[in-house]
Amino acid sequence: MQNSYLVLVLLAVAAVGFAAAPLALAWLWAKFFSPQKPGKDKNAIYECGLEGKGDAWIHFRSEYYLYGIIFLVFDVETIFLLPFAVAFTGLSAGAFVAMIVFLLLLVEGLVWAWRKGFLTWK
Amino acid sequence: MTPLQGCLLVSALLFAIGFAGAVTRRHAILALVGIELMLNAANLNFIAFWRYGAHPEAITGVMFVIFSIAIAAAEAAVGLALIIAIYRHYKTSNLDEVKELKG
Amino acid sequence: MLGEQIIKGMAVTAKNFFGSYVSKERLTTVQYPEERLVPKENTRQFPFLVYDGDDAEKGLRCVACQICEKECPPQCIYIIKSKDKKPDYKGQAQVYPITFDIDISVCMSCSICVEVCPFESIKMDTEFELSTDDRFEGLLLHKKDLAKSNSHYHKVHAQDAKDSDAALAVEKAKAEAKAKAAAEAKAKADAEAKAKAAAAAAAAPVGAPPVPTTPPPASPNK
Amino acid sequence: MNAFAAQPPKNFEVKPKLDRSGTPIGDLLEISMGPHHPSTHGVFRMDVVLDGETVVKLKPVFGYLHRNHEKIGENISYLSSMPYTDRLDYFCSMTNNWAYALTIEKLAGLAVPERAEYIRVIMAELTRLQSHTCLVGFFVQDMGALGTPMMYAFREREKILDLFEEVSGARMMCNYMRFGGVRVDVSDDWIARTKQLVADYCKFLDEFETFIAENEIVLARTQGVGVLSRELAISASITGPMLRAAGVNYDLRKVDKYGFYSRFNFKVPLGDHGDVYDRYMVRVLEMRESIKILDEALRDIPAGPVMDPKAKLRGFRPKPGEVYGRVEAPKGELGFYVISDGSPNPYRYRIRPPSFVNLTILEDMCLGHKVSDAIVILGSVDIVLGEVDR
Amino acid sequence: MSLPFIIIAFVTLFAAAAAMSLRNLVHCALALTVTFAGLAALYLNLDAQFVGFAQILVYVGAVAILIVFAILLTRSGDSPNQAVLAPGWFYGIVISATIFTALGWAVLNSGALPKQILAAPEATVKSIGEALMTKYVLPLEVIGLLLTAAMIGAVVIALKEPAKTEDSGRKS
Amino acid sequence: METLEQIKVRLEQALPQTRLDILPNECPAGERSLIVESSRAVDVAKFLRDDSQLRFDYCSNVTGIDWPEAKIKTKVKKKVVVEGVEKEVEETIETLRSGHLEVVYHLYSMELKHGPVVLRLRTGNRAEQTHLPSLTPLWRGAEFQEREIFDLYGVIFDGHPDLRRILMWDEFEGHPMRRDYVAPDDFEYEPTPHDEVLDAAKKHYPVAAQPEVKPEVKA
Amino acid sequence: MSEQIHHAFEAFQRLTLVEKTDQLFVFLKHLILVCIPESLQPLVSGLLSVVLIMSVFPGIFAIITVIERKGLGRIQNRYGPNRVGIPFTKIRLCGFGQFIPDGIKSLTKEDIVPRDADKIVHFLAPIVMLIPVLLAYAVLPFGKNMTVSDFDAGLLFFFAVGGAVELSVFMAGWSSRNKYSMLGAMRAIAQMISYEIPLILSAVTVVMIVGSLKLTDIVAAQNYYTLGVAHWFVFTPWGLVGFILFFIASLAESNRCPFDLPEAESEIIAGYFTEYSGFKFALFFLGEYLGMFAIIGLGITLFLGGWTAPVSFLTFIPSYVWFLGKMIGIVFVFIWIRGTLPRLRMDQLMNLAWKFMLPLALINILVAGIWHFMCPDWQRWLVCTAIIFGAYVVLGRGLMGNQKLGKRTYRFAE
Amino acid sequence: MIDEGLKSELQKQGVYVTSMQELYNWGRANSVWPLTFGLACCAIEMMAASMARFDLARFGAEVFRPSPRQADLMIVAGTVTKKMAPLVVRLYNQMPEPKYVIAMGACAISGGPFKQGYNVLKGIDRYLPVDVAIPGCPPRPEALLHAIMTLQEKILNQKLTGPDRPRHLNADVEGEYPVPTYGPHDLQPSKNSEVWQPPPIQR
Ligand code: SF4
Ligand code: SF4
Ligand code: SF4
Repeated sequence: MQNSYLVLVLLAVAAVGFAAAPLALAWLWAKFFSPQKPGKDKNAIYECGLEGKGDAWIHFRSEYYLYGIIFLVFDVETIFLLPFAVAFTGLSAGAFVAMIVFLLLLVEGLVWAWRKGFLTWK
Repeated sequence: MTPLQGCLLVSALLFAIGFAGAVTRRHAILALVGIELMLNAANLNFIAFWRYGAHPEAITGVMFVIFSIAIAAAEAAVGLALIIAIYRHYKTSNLDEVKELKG
Repeated sequence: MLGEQIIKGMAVTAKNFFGSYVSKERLTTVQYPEERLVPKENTRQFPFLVYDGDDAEKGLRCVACQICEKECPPQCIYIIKSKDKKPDYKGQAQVYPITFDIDISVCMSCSICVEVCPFESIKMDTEFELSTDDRFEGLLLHKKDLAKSNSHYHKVHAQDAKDSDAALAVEKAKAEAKAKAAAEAKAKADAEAKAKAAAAAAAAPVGAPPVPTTPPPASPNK
Repeated sequence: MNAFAAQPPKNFEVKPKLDRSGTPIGDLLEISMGPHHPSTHGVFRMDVVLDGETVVKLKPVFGYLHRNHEKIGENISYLSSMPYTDRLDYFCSMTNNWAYALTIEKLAGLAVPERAEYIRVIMAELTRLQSHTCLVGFFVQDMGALGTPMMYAFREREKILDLFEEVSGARMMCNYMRFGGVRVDVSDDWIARTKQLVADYCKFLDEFETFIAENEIVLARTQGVGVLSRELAISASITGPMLRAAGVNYDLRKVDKYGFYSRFNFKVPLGDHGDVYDRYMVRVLEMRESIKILDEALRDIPAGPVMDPKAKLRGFRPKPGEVYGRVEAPKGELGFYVISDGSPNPYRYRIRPPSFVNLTILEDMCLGHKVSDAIVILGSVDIVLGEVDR
Repeated sequence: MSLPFIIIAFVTLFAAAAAMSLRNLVHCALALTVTFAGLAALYLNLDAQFVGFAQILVYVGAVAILIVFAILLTRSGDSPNQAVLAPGWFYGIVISATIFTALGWAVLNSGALPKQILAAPEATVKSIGEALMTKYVLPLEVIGLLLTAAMIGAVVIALKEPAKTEDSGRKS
Repeated sequence: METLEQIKVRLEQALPQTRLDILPNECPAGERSLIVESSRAVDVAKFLRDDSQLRFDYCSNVTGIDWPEAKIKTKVKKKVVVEGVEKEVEETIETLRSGHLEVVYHLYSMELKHGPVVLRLRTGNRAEQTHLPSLTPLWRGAEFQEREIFDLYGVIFDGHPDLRRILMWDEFEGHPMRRDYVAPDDFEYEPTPHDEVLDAAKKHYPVAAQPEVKPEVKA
Repeated sequence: MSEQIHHAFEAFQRLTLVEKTDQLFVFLKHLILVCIPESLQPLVSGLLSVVLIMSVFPGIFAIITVIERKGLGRIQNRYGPNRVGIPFTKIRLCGFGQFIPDGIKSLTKEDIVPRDADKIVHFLAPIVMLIPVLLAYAVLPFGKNMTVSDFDAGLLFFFAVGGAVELSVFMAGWSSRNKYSMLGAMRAIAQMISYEIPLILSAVTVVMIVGSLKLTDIVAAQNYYTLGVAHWFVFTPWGLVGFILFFIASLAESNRCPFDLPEAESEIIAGYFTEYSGFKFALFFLGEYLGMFAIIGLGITLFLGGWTAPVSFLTFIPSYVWFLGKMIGIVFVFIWIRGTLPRLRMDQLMNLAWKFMLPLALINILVAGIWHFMCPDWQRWLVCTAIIFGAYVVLGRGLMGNQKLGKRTYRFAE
Repeated sequence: MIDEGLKSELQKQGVYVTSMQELYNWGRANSVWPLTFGLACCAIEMMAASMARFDLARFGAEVFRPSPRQADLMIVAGTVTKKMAPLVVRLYNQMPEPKYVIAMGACAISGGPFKQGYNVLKGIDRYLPVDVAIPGCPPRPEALLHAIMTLQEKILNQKLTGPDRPRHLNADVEGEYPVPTYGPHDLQPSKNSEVWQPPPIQR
């Protein structure tokens, strides 16, 4: 079992390596041949050619959060749904109904949000 | 030190870190994060006991953690929503300031 | 039903995709530089100066009247007139441009200079491959760059060139007729005078050798 | 209440959404779209204030392509201005030429031979086809399609440009019309090929329509977006397809009957909703009408000269006076206002650009919509910066 | 106490400490994500595959995002310019150190902990599923209720209806 | 459509104490215009817009014109008795035209499909009395055009909702479309200069370059 | 040792030729593994797999970028890149060498980090992006016996790591401190989380029928033939709908047109990677494409029979060829869609996810349940198709009809 | 005297550098991604060049990037007004090295037909180093393709090392060009004399 995780570690390392190696190469190239030339404008933030005004780090609207919540709930639901689905073939119809009830509970929340218009992006 | 003890120690440390963060940081979200960490520490304990405990064949530990994750997620959602609401009300998410404003 | 039109739209693109392998209609690319579009009769890019014959200096039609210079909307022609004169195609003595510069970095290819030129001497070329990294000298065309032969003109605008040749021929014919008339008048006068003289010197013997009159060999090129 | 009462200009105040306690729910994000922005059709800039993704304020900023057409026009001769008009709305040089020629003809009382008028109509309608085709392509591009509609549009445009190039010598900057006629006559062969093109154009329009017109995404993106009411459209001097999409029947080809438009049989499509989709469809339908006009014009074109013999190329000095001439350019009413003081140069040379005026109500149309809509709405106005900033 | 365990544990704890102490809140959130991922790795290390992956799914994929959203909704992500620590921070640290000492002492000296290591127990998804649908049906439904309630509650709290009268800017 | 005279009469009836003049136009199209006192402009415009027979609901074009102070020569035929014989003599009279800025509105009617009526408003002078009433409240379409005139000519429209520079940048000084505006001199490289441009360019290439031209030629 | 090699060879020998080509890579790996000491075997085995993945998929990425540009070109009636082939030669290879100069250039490009940016996060974002994306490959069955690690909860693993991509997108957008990036990042997260749910739910149906989260099991469940036609799940009512949902969701998850709002060029410049230059930008590109391949691979595995052949007489073609072929085929459909459709608006995007796909996916689960409980004859086909089709039509109507969208007629004035 | 070994070593290094240089230049030349940047009429012809008929894509240059960070080539296509010039320069500055500028059309080169306008910049080369200039108003799409080929040629002939290496490889040369500011009538400064060195006019 542990060995199969080894592959994950290797893959992760490979991913980092795959990303970092060319970056290192690019850095080396910049070091030896094509020097970095930072500047006032170059390292300013791009804004359609204008000088930047106002900050991008602002307070965002709560819509995003709303979707986050619904997503979270459904995400959590999947960790129940998946084991159920796996065991489904061996289960009785009663269990299926139980699951449907569980789903309906969540759907109810969804319907509520829909009704209240929270699912409409403003 | 047995693996179980290792796990428990890690969990304890995590708990302590979470606790320290929760009580020392001013920002409400971080307090919530601290609580989240403490919950996770508890989860780790469950898993460790299940794995190294006396009755690993009973998957109670695992089940417990699954439910715990669900509850923790719900808690996070509500908690963060509260913080957002507080922020909107008091224009700060600094716990002490909120306390003062309220008082 | 939702998605129906999307599928139809995708059918259109698919048709174009597969069509591009079979029909020219759906693969309209002309692979410049290997392939080129057929040049259009009237295409214009930048002006050039037409000269007749082989000598750019001698055959230049332009008489430096500076009309084009004045009319050019962005004022990108610069002409300096000569002080002396030289004969033009009609044989009249005319001034000619010493300097004739066109700044094609300014020229807007409007062909107004062509329209206003009364002497059929400035025409539009079709050359467009002029990109250069030399922005100052590379894009300032002097007289020697601008002067191009009539045959070049024929090559780029066949019909136009024919018309303009015809117009010039008419002009020339007119001028010649005029000149002839003048010459004839003169010749008449001359002849009369001569006749008188001849009558006077009738007795003198004629001893000049005949001039050989073999025609020059036809040029193989033309 | 007078139905045509002018809408007072919007009071440009930003009101973010507030909750009960009066705190803004989110910060407003000020971003500037343009001047370097892929879909502002050039160097146009909109200073947009966003609440989330919703536009709460939008200020158009002009002048990044202010090329001083009018000033230059006052310093050069009447004829020399002609090539400059090409560069106003650089998609539609022919109609620009015509508008200017028409104005000067009015000023100097020049007549135009019949054949020349026919050629002008043909050129103008080809221009309209070409301009609308491109607009439709751009417009779908603004909605985020990856250039394919635009490629198809430009594919067709190239064909028309070929025709233009053949007669006038240039693809875009035709500089074709002259006071009292047109510069070059067209050949019979050209007319035959134009007929062919016009016949094929319907096929292209059909294909394009299946491709885009009823596509669900296009419908969703355009219907009900950027609604412009009839009253506001009139009050804001909107012209062209945009006005007709708002349901106002005002087409200079019918109203002024300039050229020989009264001889042709065509209709003016009108929209009922005044939204982006209507603007798009009105253009498509106008193209179909243009094809009808072209059919007739190409069939009936008489023989004859193409220049008024009275017209002078050089040394043109109209009598003192002033005149305003206008035509229905693809984008709307293109007018020229010229004051002559008897000298070779106009005393005042004013261009009334349709897209510039049409932008007046950009903010009104965009408020409350999303950023993405703002782009599409701008696209549906169909601006060309050469004309907006001049 | 295998090497992987030690490494993971170290990374997790380090990230946790970072999450609780960095100035910039977004950095905190990112560090927290690493903590969650580390915990998942610990679970995997403890042969609890399903729980490990669920941990990633829920915590890294959802809770972290939620926290990030919450941060962006309450503070723009800049480092705060006043003090980040609550007034009584010193006592907090002392208390938590005490807790840790006590717990650690208990863990290390407890005789109740089983000493022998059994073979890795089976907790396949299937068995979890079966258990879930039989023994744990009731908790499942309760959780469903809880989640719905939490969702509705959180939505209501976070999205208090904007005051109707000032609903401008929406309509043009 | 009614003729301009009819409109004028009706306007004068509807709005007494309003001075209206008709500006003749000699060109063949003969679009004459109505010169309106600026103080009454809004009322006149409103009448034109709202009158049921006129309904000029569409303000097509707004133009600014600069008329600097100038001597105007008009030729007048005069009968003079010279040496007892009456003779017609043309005489040139020079009048001094005071400088002013002018704003011209071209009004059409979309509803009745007629037009145009040309309205002219004039400022007192070109320096400080450059205020005119804005017609933007009546026709939204004038908004940007009036802004443009403000930017390029310097006419200040009272009552305009958003009078800022529109084409030039905000730091810009002066009004470039005025006839006496001097454009910045940047003809440093001008291989084909003419007339004033040549003069301007010569500043950058002082006479030093002159000898290069062949001596017998004058540029 | 040699004995083991011998054994391996023998086992290989016993296979038919078809199987031999199929199992070639498996055999080679096996061969290498038996040659090295036992303790190193897991490491080497893992390394081999990783090396294979890292060479094949980025390679495909490189080629796909060219194919995409050429394909779009063809859709748009032009050639697309067709001049660049092998360096230093005149060989043009129809332009398939185009990715080489692109790569060289992005390697040697200057790397700009905005002054106000959060430099560390800005640097980490592209790297972090690659990790979950590559991890996802661990569970994909590329061919027969060709799964890197076949977890019991493989599918869950895939979704779990897939969810982590959002974070890197957020990191990129937030750290740039650019308004367009920020908008792009927020859009990206909102979009990805919204479409993750339908993605998972549409997969749940398959899990219900197969009864396993193991991807190899899922493929195996589809690897049998009736009348020579494979039992892919896409050939069932719930499977078809599941596949369509999965397909749409995977378009959205990989930020492809018409869901490319996070990098919507015509609105927010380049979205969350507006401020990235040089190779970091290329990494985002790579990450996005690899993510797309992975998710397509999953879609294939779930609904299109993974590496199995559609009809039984085509089974002689090696399994990995089938897998890659199907993958590239679907990528091509992605490209095709990209060449056709305009993009949605943010609210429409969310509506589609929450008001159309999510309910449909839930109904689909119900249908899968019914499918399971009904006896396998034509009736269940009828019932299931009716339910799912009805739901589709109703939900579709709701989506379009709510805003009164549709064809219009126009007036004409004389 | 250089001994033989060192010489061959140097040669080897030379070969190495040369091939690297060639690869580098080849890579850059065949992947010039332009900035989506249209200013006026010429931009339409630039678009036309990327459309089906002319297909800029064949040169691998159709990837119009909207963000300067990812672009290599700035095609200044159209009239640069004084109001726009600072933005053009800033955008150029924001592009990463190596970067190239094509001045497309009369306006971009010299102000073209509008050069007499009070708000028109008389050539973008007053502020930016132009690599290739395409005359024409507007230049035909083919002319743009020709310019791209000219640019490729130029890139292919650049040296990687040595004193005549291009600007972007030289650490001593500034990477940025000063952005002019709006003055009361004109930009300030009205030109960047470092970049803009017109020849003396002979007249
Ligand atoms: S084509 Fe036009 S711009 Fe060019 S030189 Fe002739 S008149 Fe001048
Ligand atoms: S080109 Fe023609 S118009 Fe110009 S100077 Fe020569 S003769 Fe006169
Ligand atoms: S060069 Fe000509 S076509 Fe190009 S922008 Fe200038 S005026 Fe327009």
